[in-house]
Amino acid sequence: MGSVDRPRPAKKTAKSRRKSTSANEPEFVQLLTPEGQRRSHPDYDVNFTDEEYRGLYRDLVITRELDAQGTALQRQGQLGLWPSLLGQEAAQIGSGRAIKPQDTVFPAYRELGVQWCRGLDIISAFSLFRGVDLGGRDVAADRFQMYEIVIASQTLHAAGYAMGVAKDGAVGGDDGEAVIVYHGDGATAEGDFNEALIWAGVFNAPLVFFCQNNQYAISEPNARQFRVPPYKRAGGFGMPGTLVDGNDVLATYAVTEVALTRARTGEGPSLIEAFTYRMQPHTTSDDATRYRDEAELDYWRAKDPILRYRTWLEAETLADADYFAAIDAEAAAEVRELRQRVMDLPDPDVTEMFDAVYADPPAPLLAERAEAVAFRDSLDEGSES
Amino acid sequence: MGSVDRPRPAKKTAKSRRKSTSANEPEFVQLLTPEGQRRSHPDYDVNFTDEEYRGLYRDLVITRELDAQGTALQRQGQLGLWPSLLGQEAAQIGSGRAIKPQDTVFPAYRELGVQWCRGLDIISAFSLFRGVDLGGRDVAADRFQMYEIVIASQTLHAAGYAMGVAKDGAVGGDDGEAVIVYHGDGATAEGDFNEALIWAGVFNAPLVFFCQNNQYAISEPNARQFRVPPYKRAGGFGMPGTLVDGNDVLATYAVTEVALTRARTGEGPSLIEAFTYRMQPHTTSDDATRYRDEAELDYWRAKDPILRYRTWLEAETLADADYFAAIDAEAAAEVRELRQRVMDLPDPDVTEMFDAVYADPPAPLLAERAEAVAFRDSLDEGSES
Amino acid sequence: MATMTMIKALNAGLRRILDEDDKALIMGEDVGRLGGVFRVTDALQKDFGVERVIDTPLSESGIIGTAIGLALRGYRPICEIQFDGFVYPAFDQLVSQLAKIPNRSGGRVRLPVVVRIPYGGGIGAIEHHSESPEAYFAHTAGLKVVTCSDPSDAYWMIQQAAASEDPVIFFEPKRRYHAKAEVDMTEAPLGLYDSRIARTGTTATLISYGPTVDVALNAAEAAAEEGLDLEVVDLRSLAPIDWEPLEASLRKTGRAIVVHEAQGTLGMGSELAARLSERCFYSLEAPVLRVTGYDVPYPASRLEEDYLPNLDRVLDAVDRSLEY
Amino acid sequence: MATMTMIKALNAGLRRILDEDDKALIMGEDVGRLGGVFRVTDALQKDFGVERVIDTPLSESGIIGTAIGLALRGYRPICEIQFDGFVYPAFDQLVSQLAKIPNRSGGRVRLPVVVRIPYGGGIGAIEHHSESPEAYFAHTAGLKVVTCSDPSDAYWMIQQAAASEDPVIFFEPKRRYHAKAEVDMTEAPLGLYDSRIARTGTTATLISYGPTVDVALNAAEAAAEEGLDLEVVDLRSLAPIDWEPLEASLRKTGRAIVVHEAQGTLGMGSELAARLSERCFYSLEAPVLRVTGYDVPYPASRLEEDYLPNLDRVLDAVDRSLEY
Ligand SMILES: Cc1ncc(C[n+]2csc(CCOP(=O)(O)OP(=O)(O)O)c2C)c(N)n1
Ligand SMILES: Cc1ncc(C[n+]2csc(CCOP(=O)(O)OP(=O)(O)O)c2C)c(N)n1
Ligand SMILES: [Mg+2]
Ligand SMILES: [Mg+2]
Repeated sequence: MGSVDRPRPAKKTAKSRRKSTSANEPEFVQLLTPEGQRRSHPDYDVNFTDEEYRGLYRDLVITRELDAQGTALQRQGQLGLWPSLLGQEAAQIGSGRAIKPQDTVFPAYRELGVQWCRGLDIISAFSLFRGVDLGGRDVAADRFQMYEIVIASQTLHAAGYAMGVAKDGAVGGDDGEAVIVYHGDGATAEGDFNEALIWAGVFNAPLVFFCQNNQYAISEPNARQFRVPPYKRAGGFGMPGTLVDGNDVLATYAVTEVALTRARTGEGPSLIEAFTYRMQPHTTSDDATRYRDEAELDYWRAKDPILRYRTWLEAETLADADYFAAIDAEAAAEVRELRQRVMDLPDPDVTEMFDAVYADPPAPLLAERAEAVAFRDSLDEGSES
Repeated sequence: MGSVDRPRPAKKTAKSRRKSTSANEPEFVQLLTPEGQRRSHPDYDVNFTDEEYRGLYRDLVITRELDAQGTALQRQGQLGLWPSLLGQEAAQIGSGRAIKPQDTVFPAYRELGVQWCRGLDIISAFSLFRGVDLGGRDVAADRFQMYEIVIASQTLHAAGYAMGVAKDGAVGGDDGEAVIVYHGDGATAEGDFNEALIWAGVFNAPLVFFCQNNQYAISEPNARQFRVPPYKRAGGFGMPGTLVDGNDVLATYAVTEVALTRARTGEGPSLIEAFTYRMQPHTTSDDATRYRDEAELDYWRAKDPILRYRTWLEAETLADADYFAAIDAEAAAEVRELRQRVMDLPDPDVTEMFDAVYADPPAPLLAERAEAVAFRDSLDEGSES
Repeated sequence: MATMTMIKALNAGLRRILDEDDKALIMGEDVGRLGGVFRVTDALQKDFGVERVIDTPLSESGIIGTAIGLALRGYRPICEIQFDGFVYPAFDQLVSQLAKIPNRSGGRVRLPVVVRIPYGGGIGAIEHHSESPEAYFAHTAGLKVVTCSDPSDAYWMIQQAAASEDPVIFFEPKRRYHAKAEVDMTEAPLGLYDSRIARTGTTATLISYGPTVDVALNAAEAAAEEGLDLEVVDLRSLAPIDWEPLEASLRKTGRAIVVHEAQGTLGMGSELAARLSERCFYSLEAPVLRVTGYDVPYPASRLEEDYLPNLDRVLDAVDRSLEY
Repeated sequence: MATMTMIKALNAGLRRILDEDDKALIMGEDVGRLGGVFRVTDALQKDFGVERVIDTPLSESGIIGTAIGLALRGYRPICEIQFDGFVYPAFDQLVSQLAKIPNRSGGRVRLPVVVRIPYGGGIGAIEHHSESPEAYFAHTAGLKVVTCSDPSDAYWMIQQAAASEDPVIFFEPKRRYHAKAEVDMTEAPLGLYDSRIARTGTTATLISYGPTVDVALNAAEAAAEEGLDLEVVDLRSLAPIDWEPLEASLRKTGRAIVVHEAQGTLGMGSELAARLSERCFYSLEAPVLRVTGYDVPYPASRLEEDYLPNLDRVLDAVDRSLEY
């Protein structure tokens, strides 16, 4: 079986069989090395205020803590499942902060950090994985769609939505609207993803495909999903593809900004592959020890997105110990509040399974609803007596 | 909407928006110009005996005549439908003659010429479109699978079959087996086609994707199916993609030969885009005047695959008037025989709709069969009395 | 009143939808310049432009998936699936997304998407062009499924479907496409989910929809010559089913025969028989019988007459029912 | 005799298949190193190698489509679809290809492909992980559809399915995966398409399959305390249905209640009720009743107890049946 090149300078995998593609693999876009050194790039840069630089750190840390709480709550039986983003914070915060208020986001199911960046209440992620609802929110107001479980299906929704944006004439300037859709490396093997590339290309949709390549689709490594990495696929669908260090919050910001600008100004779709690593198992149900080893985890621990960013902030004296302590305190408070809110989430009423299915519910369904309610009530009576 | 570059030297369409892809479009592989001039190519050539050169002409002419008979038979009410290949003969004969006996072909529904090249009885194409059966043949012995109507679905079957070939250890030398799958330009927009590229790539399957880009999917031009042409998609899936003049029988032979050799020797999949033109409507049910004009047809008439080949044969004195007359006579005989055989095809018996569904037919189905037979018999009795 | 074919009626209905609602879109393979392979969308692109009548890539999952996205953006797409047998590549987007997103959202999102599907056999077509997949969708909670049997219903139901806030799968019986009838273009005679008594009678009830309503009516006429007075109900809506008039009819006649083209096993007839047997238990003089396609893939066209329910098979079932 | 869970039984069955038939393959997402998300294929890749136990791309249409190609090459693939709700992207390859190619070929091609699908609810999962899509497949001519309810059936039926020359959709009730029971590993107790009388009785017949057989048995036990003697039939095969024993049971008891998780409308219960009402018309003392999931998308997990048929709902239906 073929292995896919991982853009690791240190530990490059065996030569792949990709004779047909260009011999010089472009390096990924990186603005901050794992050691916390700033690097420059001919095409990409960021220009933040000190406040904004610090803000990114806050986002990274709070997201990590909220996510860790997801894992903890699941272990304590408060959630049915939790898909951790640990390790992918920079990919999500970097891209998430490049999104403007007028843009619309189509997430997969691991995008807690993006949701956070949008300034939204993240409780919906927890109600979903607690099983009290199916993740419904006011998506129109939020401009952040529902989490999507069926791999790659949201990429077509995003393409259609972006076609609608173009149809509305809402592209064409700096205040134009763009759409960004998040998906995994595994998703790139699905028909829907490739059809979405087709549609976005043919209709010149203002859409950014943001692939978090965390190197696994549950247990399966990249080599099982593709022979050459996703960013290379873009060209064959008529759009630019960019490979970025997904553990570098500055670089992911920079490339996403460029891609979103391209979309909002009417230049069409593009694809970003953020090369990162999922530090936790796929979800709390998964046992990752079956398919990867400690050495690999150690290798990626050394590339931690938060560590490198903090190192750099410290070196630049953009933040001091007090600041870091304040953020930790804020994160702790966020987590405390979240815990409480999750545990307070009320169980749904039996009627909730009937009431949202149709705008105009048919009579037979209303009869079933009445039956279910009567049945529930009869049990309640039974238990009371 | 974006238009897709057509590799027409004369009448290049407006600049496309494909900024991301390389600026220098490779020209398609051409060994014989529309005027019948041989051209050389750095990577591709053919080396036929005179007999073989003449044989290609015979294939081209007979295929065209058999196909024309399909159209005629449909007009006369003898077939329900006919999808003509007129104009695509070179793509089919060139590729078809590159296929070795041990190879396996997965056709779409227009591959009469390929079927002819395999030396198979082509009656199955006519029984299918007459509606007396569903196109069943002894596909294992023929190494030519059934015609497939559901666009792109056969590309996955071919990928799986090719995985099986590799599993059998039947690749690796000049006598290795290869698999070739035929599909249209429209098919490249389907999820299944793209998944087939994934699978072929990941499993290094000995498979050639042969795309006959006849520039239309029914009424829809290329620009509705993709933003950049199919051959460019190959690279993003880790395989070589080649664009060839599909109206040049020598060039299509040459590129197919290389791709099949690559497959049979274990080097993996590749994709060929044969740029051609469908001279007839999509099928006999279609009205092509609704979506294209005479000027376009004229333009393509001048690129006729048989005319140019005959011009060249004459110039090289590889064949003379007697030879051409003999081929015409042979084609006429083939056509006469075909006509007769088509009209003699017996109507199926009612039992045929039941008997092939399962190897082990369940009792309720046997009861339905008995019911249908009894019903048919009762009607027969009724009509007799 | 105007006399027209079902194709013209659908075309007129779609035209009115596009006229009256800026957000309505038509999308599908070949729906633009060609006007669809059946010409149902004839000239609509010319008159409403490429932004409203969209020739799509050959990608059915893409058609439904992007229609969902467009609906999330406030559009009201009317999608065409070219033939019944080509709806399956879109199945995931239909049953996991179109059917479920509104419920997933807790009712905050509505997806007013119509999916038009020419369906059924009897036109001498090749494989995959004569399927009757309605039961797959009627079994799927979150969808509504309707079908027209004449030009008047075609004209009105397509407009009602487009006005629905719920997703509607709209089945068009392609073998009835060219049959002409009168259409009253001033007012809808019935609601989208109402069944219709196509013929009143007392001996037994024939229940059908779409392409076979005509078969049932012909059978009723033939039976009348033998002195049998058959009632014929055109279901029109397959999900939800308009149970009350059906039950009333059965209580009157005591006998029912369901007629449809789709495979018998788990076809619409099974739900009809199951529920009516339950609801009209004491009224039934005979079991609910079914005259349907056999449990085989749709056969080669030269066998389709043997496959399809026809007048003789329906009358035979009526006889069997009366024998109880 | 050995005592084991359904997961272990399936694993043992698959192991035996791989052992005995060189052409048998296992393919699916995460079936290799991980052993499948439920560990049904645990250690099989280690023991049989990557050429026989294949971790596939995340591409369900690809899984079924390439399995068809492999079968055309002489292999006998056993595909895993990771969860019920993820079978829909493969729907076209399942219903238009796997189900139809053998018939298309005039019987010259056989496709011995097994598609394993863990299905049903009751495990507190998120959306798309608790679906019961069996009716879609049972409605599809050309497929066979079976399901096991205990480790013994799991062990034997998976082997019988793999031996079938016809394509088999093999539904595994995931909420019964961990329940242990004895398995006689020497001889298959029943054929693949046989139903089984799980409990004999005379008062009424409960008909069920897969995950709810246990519910029916528990209900029968509870009813026994009230002096009711319920018969319980485990269908095992959903397509074809083993009608004769069912009809015999109904002729004996005169009453039937079908229990399943899937939506009621056009669920298996509708075919069972329709056909049994027809065949046992004079024997039925009450209409065939159905206790099923409601006609809504599978709800959030905290509501699944309200959605799923349970002992109380079954007993309630028994009471209603007896009231006739
Ligand atoms: C259509 C579909 N098939 C299978 C699954 C089961 N599944 C859930 S997540 C997952 C892996 C996804 O991998 P990737 O796209 O890389 O995203 P990641 O989880 O790594 O973020 C699989 C196979 C699914 N949810 N949807
Ligand atoms: C899945 C599917 N969708 C739609 C159709 C209807 N249809 C038949 S041929 C065709 C166009 C195919 O175009 P292309 O792939 O370019 O092949 P060509 O006919 O030009 O050879 C369409 C849309 C189909 N057969 N299958
Ligand atoms: Mg991943
Ligand atoms: Mg074409």
